[in-house]
Amino acid sequence: MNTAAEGLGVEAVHVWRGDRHVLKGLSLEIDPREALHISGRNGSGKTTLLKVACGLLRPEQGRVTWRGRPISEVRSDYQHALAYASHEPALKGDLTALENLRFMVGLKRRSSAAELASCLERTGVASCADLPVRVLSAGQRRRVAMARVLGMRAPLWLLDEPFTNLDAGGSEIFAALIAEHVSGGGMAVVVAHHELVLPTAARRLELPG
Amino acid sequence: MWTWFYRLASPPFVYRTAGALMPWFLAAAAATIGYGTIAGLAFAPPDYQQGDAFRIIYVHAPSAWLSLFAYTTLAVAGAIGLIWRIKMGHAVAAATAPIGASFTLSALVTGSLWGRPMWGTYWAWDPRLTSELILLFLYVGVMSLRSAFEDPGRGDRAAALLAIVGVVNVPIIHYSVVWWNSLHQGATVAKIGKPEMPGSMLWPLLAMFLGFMCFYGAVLCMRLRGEVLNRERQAAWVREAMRS
Amino acid sequence: MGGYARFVWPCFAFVFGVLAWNLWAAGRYQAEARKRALRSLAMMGEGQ
Amino acid sequence: MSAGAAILLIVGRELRLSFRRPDQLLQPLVFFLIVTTLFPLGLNLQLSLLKDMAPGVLWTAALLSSLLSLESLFKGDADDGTLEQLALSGQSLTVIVIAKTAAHWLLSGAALVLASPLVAIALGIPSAAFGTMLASLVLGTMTLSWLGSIGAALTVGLKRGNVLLSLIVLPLAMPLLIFGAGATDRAISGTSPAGALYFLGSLCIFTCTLAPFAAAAALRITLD
Repeated sequence: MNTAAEGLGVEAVHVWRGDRHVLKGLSLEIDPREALHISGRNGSGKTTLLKVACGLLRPEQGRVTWRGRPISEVRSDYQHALAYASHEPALKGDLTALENLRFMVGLKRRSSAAELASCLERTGVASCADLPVRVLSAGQRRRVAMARVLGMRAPLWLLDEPFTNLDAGGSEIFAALIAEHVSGGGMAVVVAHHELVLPTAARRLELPG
Repeated sequence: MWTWFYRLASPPFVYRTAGALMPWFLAAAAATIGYGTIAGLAFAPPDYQQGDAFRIIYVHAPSAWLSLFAYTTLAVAGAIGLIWRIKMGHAVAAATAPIGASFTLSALVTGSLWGRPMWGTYWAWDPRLTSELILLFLYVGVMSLRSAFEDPGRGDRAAALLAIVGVVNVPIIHYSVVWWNSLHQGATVAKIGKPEMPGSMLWPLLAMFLGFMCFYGAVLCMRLRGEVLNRERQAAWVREAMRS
Repeated sequence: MGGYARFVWPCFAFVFGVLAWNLWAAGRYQAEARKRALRSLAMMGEGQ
Repeated sequence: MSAGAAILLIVGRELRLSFRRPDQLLQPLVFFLIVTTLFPLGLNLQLSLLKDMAPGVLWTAALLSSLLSLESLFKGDADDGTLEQLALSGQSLTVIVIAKTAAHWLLSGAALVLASPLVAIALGIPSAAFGTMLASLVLGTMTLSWLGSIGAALTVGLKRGNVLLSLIVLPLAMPLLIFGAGATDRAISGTSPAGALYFLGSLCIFTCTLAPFAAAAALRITLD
């Protein structure tokens, strides 16, 4: 059992949702400078897999390791090392984009307003920095969520359908950001339906089901 | 040393054992409750104070005891299920809840019926009855929380946590009700305490306690088999079990 | 049986009613669980 | 980021969020006032008789209106997905629960305590008893927020969760009502309310030390 010494390891994970056996002994490994594109039909367990990987959902059998050690032992370090973008953009409608970022990133690391503003700029929503998120479109909210992932400076990215509601320009920006992150030594697990145009070679995992 | 503990956790073992024990529990319950009822009603002398009304104790005290015992079992089984992630713990907890609730209800009804000759009203907010009533609310809370979740596994874990929080609060609730009751009516209320009992009065009571416990064991075994099947429908051992 | 029989019999009747209900409900619960198990086994049987 | 700083950050966010929607702050308070006016109308007692009922009426209304606002403790964050982000923020769930419950108490419990003299006058409670009443309400609402955080965490994922929330929390809150109303009642009748207040204080400490861990465990159950 060579656990991924440097990155994320998911080992023989079984998960049941009520009577449905959603994940049947699934294993995967991610090392730095690697991107993994996970695809599969609806209900094949893509989101469940991500939730197990980031430690939100405890599998009935199997385990998840970070740098060789089970995440239950290194929970706080692991959480500081990951940025999870869930299916919903997970932003507070009544707060402005910048406030959302300052709050969520601030919980993990000290960051200046200028730095957060630059993250918004890189995802193309600098103009909405001071607007309450509820007035933004779904695509813009997706970009603010991506700015949060950037702001966290986490080596491991776990992105659930990051390209939904994005226009062509947005998809391009995101693909470039992921590529830049991975080539810079980071790791990315991306759940996406359609073809992922990633400059670097991305491993592919098709979930049965 | 731990083998017996892990054997307890294996569903087929629990299913078979529950099936085997049930008839014995039922037989023991029938015998002891039979003796207790006949002896309690016919042979035990009437109480010098309450006359024959005291005979209600033969069904009230065991019910009240069982309502509390079942809630404690509910919390302990839930804790085992939650902490060691043993599904059988949740199965036992789910099986115990309705039984305990039914005995809480019987303790309440017999208690208030007993109150009628003593206090002149069916409900005089006696501290024990009030605590019993709140215990019933706790049961209903745990049972409705368990069934409120689609995913049975999550319902079990949530109900187990509530049962643990509940069992910690039961003594607090009881003490505060007793304090509150003494505030208003003073301690002169004739207690439904167990008056000092000569042997002929006491033996039927002990028999009824034993009988109720055996009855609880029998019904728990029956419900537990149902709970185990519901949770293990996909397992292979169920195929053989169904054939028998 | 003294003057209070009016309360003793109803109590015993109620409690034995509760005992009977428990037995009946537990039996039905177990039978239903067996039915559900058999049905899902049959479904799983075709599935393989 | 240390736990203390994280708590301050989260409380700050909660306050900012609530002040962006002030109507949600006022609703439990108005409910509190309405419920206390129901009793005198229903009982049509003269003011003197009302005085004996006042502690129970005031406390029951406080309990119910605190319950009303408990449901939104985690629901808002769970619905828009931020609760998951909080759970992954590197801070333990217990710290997050402590911060959110403290913020909830500041926004609902404290406001209730400030409004209670108004209601006390309406119910004919003599001003001599105000001190005890306020003390009992502070301790009571705090304990209820901690107790309610467990119920809110257990029912966060459920659609019609708020009825179940009250069904779960109210039985556990009965000792609060007994000692809270008991303390005020004794203060009105001139006898010393110390006993009841001490017990209320110990209930408060007992709950606020254990409840966060139970609520964090409950969130872990309902979050996955």
